[in-house]
Amino acid sequence: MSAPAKDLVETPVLAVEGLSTAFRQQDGSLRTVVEDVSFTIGPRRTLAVVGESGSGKSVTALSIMRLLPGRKSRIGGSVRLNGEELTTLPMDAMRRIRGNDVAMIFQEPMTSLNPLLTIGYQIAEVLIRHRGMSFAAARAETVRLLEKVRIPEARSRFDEYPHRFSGGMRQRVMIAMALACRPKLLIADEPTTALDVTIQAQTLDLIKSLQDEEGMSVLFITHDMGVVAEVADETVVMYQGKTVEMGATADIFANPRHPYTRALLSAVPKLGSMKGTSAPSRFPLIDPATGRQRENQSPVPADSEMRPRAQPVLEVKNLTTRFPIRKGLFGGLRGRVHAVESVSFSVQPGETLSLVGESGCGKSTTGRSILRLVDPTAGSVTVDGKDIRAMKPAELRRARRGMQMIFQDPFASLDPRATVGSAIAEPMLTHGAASRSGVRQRVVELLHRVGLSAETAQRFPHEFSGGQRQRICIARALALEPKIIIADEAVSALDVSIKAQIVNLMLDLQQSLGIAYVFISHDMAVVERISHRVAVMYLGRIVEIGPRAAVFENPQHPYTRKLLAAVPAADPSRRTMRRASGTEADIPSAIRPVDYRVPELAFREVGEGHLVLQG
Amino acid sequence: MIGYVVRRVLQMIPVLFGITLVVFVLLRASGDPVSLMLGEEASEAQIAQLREAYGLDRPLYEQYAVYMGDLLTGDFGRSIRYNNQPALEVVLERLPATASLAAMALVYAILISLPAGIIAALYRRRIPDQIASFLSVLGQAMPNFWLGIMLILVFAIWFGWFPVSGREDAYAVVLPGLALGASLAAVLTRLLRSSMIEVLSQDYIRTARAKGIGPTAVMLRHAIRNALLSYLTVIGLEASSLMAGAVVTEQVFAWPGIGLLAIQAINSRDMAVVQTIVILAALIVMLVNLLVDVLYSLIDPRIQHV
Amino acid sequence: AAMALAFAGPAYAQERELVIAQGIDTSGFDPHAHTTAAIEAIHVNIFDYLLMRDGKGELQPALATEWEQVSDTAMRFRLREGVLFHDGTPLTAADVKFSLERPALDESVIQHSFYDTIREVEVVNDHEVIIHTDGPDPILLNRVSRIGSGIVPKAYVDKVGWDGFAQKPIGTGPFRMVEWRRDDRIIMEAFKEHWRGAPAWDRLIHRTIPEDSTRVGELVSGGVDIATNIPSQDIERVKASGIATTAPWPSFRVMTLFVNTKEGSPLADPKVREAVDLAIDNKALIDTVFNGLGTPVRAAVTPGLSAVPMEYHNTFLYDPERAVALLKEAGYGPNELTLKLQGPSGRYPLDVEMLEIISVMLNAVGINTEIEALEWSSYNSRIWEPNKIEHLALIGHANSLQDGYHAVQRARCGLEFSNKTGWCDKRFDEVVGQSAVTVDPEKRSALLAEAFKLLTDSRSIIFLMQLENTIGIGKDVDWRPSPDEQLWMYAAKPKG
Amino acid sequence: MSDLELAPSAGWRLRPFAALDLRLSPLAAVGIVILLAFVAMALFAPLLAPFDPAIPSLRARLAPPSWLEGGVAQHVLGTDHLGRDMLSRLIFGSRIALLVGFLGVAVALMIGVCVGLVSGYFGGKLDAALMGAVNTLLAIPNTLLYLTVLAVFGQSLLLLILIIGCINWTTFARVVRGEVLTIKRREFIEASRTIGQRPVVTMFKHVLPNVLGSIIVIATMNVAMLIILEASLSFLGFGVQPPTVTWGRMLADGRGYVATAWWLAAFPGLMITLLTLSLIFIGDWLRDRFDPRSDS
Ligand SMILES: Nc1ncnc2c1ncn2[C@@H]1O[C@H](COP(=O)(O)OP(=O)(O)OP(=O)(O)O)[C@@H](O)[C@H]1O
Ligand SMILES: Nc1ncnc2c1ncn2[C@@H]1O[C@H](COP(=O)(O)OP(=O)(O)OP(=O)(O)O)[C@@H](O)[C@H]1O
Ligand SMILES: [Mg+2]
Ligand SMILES: [Mg+2]
Repeated sequence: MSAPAKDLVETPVLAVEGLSTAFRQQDGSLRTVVEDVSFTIGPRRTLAVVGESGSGKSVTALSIMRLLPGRKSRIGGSVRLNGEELTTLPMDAMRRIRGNDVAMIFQEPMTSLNPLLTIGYQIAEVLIRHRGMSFAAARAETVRLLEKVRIPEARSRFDEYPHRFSGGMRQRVMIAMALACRPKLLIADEPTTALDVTIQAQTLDLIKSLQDEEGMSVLFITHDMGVVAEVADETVVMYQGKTVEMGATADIFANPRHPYTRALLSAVPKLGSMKGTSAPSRFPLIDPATGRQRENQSPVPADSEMRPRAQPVLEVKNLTTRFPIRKGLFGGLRGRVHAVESVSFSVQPGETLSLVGESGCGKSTTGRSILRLVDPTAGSVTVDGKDIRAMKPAELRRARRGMQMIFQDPFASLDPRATVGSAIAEPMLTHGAASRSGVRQRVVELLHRVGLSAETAQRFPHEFSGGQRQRICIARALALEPKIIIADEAVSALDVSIKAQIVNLMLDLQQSLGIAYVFISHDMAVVERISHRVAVMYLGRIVEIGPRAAVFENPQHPYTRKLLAAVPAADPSRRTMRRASGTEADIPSAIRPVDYRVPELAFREVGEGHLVLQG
Repeated sequence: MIGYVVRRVLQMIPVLFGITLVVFVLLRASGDPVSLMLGEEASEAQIAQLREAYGLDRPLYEQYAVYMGDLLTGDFGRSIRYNNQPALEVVLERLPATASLAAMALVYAILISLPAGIIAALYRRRIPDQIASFLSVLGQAMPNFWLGIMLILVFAIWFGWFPVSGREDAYAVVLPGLALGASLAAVLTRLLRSSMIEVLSQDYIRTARAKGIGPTAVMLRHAIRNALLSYLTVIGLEASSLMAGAVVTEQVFAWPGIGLLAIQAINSRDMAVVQTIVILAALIVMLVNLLVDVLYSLIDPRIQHV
Repeated sequence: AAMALAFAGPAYAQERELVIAQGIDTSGFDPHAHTTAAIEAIHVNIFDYLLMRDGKGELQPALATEWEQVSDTAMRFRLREGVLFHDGTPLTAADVKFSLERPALDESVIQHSFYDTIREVEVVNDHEVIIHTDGPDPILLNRVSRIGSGIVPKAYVDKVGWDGFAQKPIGTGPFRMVEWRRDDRIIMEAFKEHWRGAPAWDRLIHRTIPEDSTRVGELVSGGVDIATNIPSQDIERVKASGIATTAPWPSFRVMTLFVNTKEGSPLADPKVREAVDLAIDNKALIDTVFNGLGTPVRAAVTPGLSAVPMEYHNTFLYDPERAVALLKEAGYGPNELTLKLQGPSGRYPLDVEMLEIISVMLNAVGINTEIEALEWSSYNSRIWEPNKIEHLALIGHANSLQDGYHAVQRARCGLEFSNKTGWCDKRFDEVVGQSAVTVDPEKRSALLAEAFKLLTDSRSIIFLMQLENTIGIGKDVDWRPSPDEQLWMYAAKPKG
Repeated sequence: MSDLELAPSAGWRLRPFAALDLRLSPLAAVGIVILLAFVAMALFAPLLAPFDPAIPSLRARLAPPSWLEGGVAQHVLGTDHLGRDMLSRLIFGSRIALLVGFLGVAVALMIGVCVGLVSGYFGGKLDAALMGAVNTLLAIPNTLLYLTVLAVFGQSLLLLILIIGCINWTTFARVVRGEVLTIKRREFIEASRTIGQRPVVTMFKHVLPNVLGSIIVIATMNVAMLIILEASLSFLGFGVQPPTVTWGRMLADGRGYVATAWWLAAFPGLMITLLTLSLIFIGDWLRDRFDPRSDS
């Protein structure tokens, strides 16, 4: 889009000057988390605030709205909305502005709506409060708003409760609520982070088209450079509570000045950056302090070309997992969730197969079925030539030595009450893999291997950052020298730069230890980096599987194409005018009636090892 | 929903069965109604005679079988203490007294805990919170018989505002209700305070505030309903302790309810009456819990019982 | 309560109401189906006996106007004429026969053991009966003037059955039962056609208030007119209230320690038993626990009982030094003997406190003690009834026949007391047996005196004290409590 | 934290609470001081008490506290209805209060936690059966259960504690089960399965330490509840055997003296309130410490 023109005549909608926010700590001292932040947003413009987790983005937004706990926080500096100073406004007047002149949407659509009130009421409330409408009038207006944010059958959904809405629809409800009074400024705090790629794309589109219609300004908070490139006219980069760089988005992307900005940009996975290669490749990383490249940047050596067909470490044939849905007086079977349906693939030693697809398409269930964390309904899973499904419990426990799992949430997958050392040692002790002293030795070794020092063994998980924890999880998974690791969204919860580090670590380990990965993710850009082969899942089925280059460069199934198109490109110059936004709100459900007959599946081979589901 | 209710009611049957068995064995093992009835002047021959007359000389399992057989035909047995009156009749005629006492206690508990809990949460760690906390601690630390005696002394004897005991006039329920309700009020206050604090930290409260809704409206329309969910559950759970507390309270206030009957029935090993009370009480407790669950699902659209 | 009715409107303004509060409720109104004095105290207002004790404990004519011994085993009673039941039917000899033969002949009736000497009640004519006994029965008159001898209308009982009668009783007494709310109140109305004349009260209400302090509270706040069992600490308070006053209300109940003298028990040695007796300072016990209310005794003798040696009343033995010496003789040095003191909790006034004080007294002569105070029903079934006293067990006995024979007869071999204590004495059995068939009062008293002495000296039962209750009486009520624990409200009159 | 090159002594053991921030709040400090005072009182009762708590004194029955008119100097807090020294009885009474409270909770805790863990972790039929038992117990009014059970088995202190434990565990079982159901879904439990850990070990090593937080909080509240329960049982004639002194019994015995000798009940009542208060302070503080959300 056009470069930002400094419009000197128009007063900015929002002018933030020298904003500082501090929190009172337990001991009574103040901790400043936002320091001297200044920026302005002109009418109809979008300003993005980026930065990693904890850099003070949300606090900035909440300070503007004065939504921070009054007794615990102190705000300094000035915030002017259309020239009116907000920081000194009486609370009553401030309340008249909130939701009216400035509106806000939050990161977590699942928790931001009151579960006990109807969707309609929660929107209408704003109208009643600020526009003084009668309930009937507010209701009519609300229905209009719901239609505007493309909620199908808006009239009938007025009286529904939030739990019936998917994440994407709830976020649209939040948007409708924010737009109810046609605010001059919309603050969107990571409104798409919690959503799937395709839903994320739809939501971004919606915000943009509404911005055009209503002519409001947007303050957009995100940590995703791809999203920044997509939406923002101007960008503010925050680092440890301070603005380190500010300017037109295109400028910043083209010519980042601050080392942190550069580090941030270098770590952004860009779709299509791997065109023409077939092997996985490490992320180039830049140190935010020095601005220099951190590690030697050789791509993973060519040895990870597809190996000659050895015996696969993992072979999955017609794997099917269904969950019964029971209802009624005697818990009769009312249907089944066909979470995984006839999934077949194999993984070679040292190979990475990625499973991609939207939330709920059965990726995790596939992974869990392979490890028999859930019992599959049908099919076979062979690890190292042994059938997992036929094993007795004790046998299975032994067999689990050969296959490990890394989970999405590094915070949840470590017992908060066990030291890091005992967490890593536990698998070895359980299997008697080493003597007690041998175990200690090995723990230290493993910690070194994932780039942590030996002394961390005595610490507790809460003393580590998310990235460090994921390293610990990887060390634990490595402890039993597994042949295969299933990584379920192993990097999705991490900040961009950390994400890149972990991906690099996984690649290094694969290279040196010859581990095979089943990499589960919905992040296409990361998948592109890490995988040898890719399987795209939709509604419990694999719809396309093949070498990564083939699938990404020559997607055959419409769903694969849609998935790829939805990924925001971290490049403002390629900002696309969006495909016609789909109004279909939900991913079709995998719930089928009891007597559902699964249709025959047929695959078409489009290239070497590149299969596409037909029909 | 109806299916759910039916299922829940059906589930009560084994529980009730278990209760009758436990109570039967315990009571039979612990004492003999005949020697109790006869007192210190009884002769041994006489005890043996009476025991035979009541069928108490038969083996325990046989007695239980007979009892259960009768129970299935709706016969709850006869009270030994009350000259062979039908036990069910003896118990049922007491039900209104205990019900009104419990209802009064509940009313107090709610009237006290609702404002107190909310204010404590709003003024967290400040004076009003501390006062509420202290009072609720006091409420929990004071055995209800003790509170009852104090209430009688102050409000009935010194001030003469209320009758000392009995349930003759309408005001009579005021003091025993308070004595019984105090500890529940204390528990509920503490609970409401903590769930209120939790709710107030939820994202949707921030959303509501971001909409420009004033603090009172946020409180009334957004926070309280959510906080009431756990409040309701606890009321259900406390139904049973309310029944238990009634035993003591009724004793203090000579309140002719089931609690008073229970003590005396246990003390005289009046099997049929104790059994009937326990069955009835358990049934009430379970029905209250069912009611709470149903109410819960009415308030919380996320819960759907099918 | 008389005041409270002023609100009820002019129509009732004249109504005189008397409210009595007791700790327990009746179990029903079947006069043969209980053994409790406090229940009899209620029933006595509804039912009449053939004879009735007056305020001094003397037997006076009631439904029977005259009686005479016909033979050793038969006694003739002449019935009062013109006596009406509450339903208006006149009293006849058939009713008397019916009422007395039930406890006498029906073994499943609770009162049976007090009437099993009666063989038959013969109807001579409408107003005359002869009671035939199995043998000579010196205390037949006692039997027909107490609990189980209330006269009920035969026709009514035949109609409604005993279970029905127990709910809606009919008698010839001065009050008739109107409504019974269990554990709450019994409402009675004056029976104006009562043969003694209409009572002074229009309504008589018996309330059940188990908690002592609440009962006192009702009394001092004017909620009730008469309240039984005023705890000693509240006596001053009641008197100070200006609304009520208190009066001593002696009980026939004598508190005792039953002693296990069976083989294996340290108390099988009479020296040890004597040491225990001498270690207990009965007076101090009464003063400490009961604030001085009560009388030390050395046998089950209380004023008002017939044929008892009163020299055992108001006396006790206390000699701790001798107790120590006796223990030494028996082979026990200080703290070498441990005795278990068992007792009920809540059955008798301050029962646990008694155990505590006795324990301290025994400790003082070098006997270690261990207390086990159980809730009454557990105590009763675990220790008392299966005769499993470990060492010493606290028990209180009333004497509802109000006669010396009843106080000692169960200590005979093979009977209840003996089974518990293990004490069995031929001579004792002999004199008690003789007293049962000796009609001559002099001889009988002599026999019983010997029996008392044997029992007391055996120390198989250590007698502690006669209980003295306190009753609270409102200032507006003119009533002197009788020594037989009855609440005979015909005798009460409104003051002023 | 030693800079280890394989210092084997500094092994990594499971240290359940090391991860906690145990800074005291002022109220918690007060609570702990009171509790410690009570514990000291219980431990050193024979040294602290001026009199034998069982010895009556005929002359000094119902003596008021020494600072009141009619008070006797050596009986600082007065005497009871048998002339026994109140202060000494209160001091000795702390023993039973703490014993009943803490041991009762300990027994309840053991049963409840085991049942809750098993029920929540394994689910299915076992869960249904155990929860059936819990519901049965919960449905019978507590007091009735205590009365019948005590009537059957007698009233010794040990039995009282055991019975209290055996009846009172249901709360723990329910809470633990609920917590386990949540924790079971956390990924570290699944992680423990993927490394081939046996379920029982997982339960005790990973699940239990994580429910301990809420258990401790309920446990502290429960201690107070049990002390009051003991008082109520004494009131109904089912208390602990004399000459053992209990606050509950003192309170129950003192109830008849509200109007004439208030100190008989007021002091034990005060003791119970103080102890409860201290436990609630400590419980609140522990809950704050265990719940990361509570102070953000
Ligand atoms: N209410 C609060 N009290 C104390 N500290 C707070 C509070 N809210 C936020 N902070 C701290 O302020 C800092 C900035 O937090 P903020 O939420 O603004 O980060 P962010 O950039 O939005 O991160 P994320 O991307 O994770 O949302 C963090 O260190 C956080 O711990
Ligand atoms: N235990 C279960 N019982 C019933 N249904 C289940 C269960 N586990 C998963 N499902 C359902 O199976 C389907 C597939 O879920 P799965 O977790 O495998 O999706 P996913 O692709 O991993 O999604 P996400 O990206 O959100 O993790 C979903 O519809 C889910 O609701
Ligand atoms: Mg944020
Ligand atoms: Mg003596």
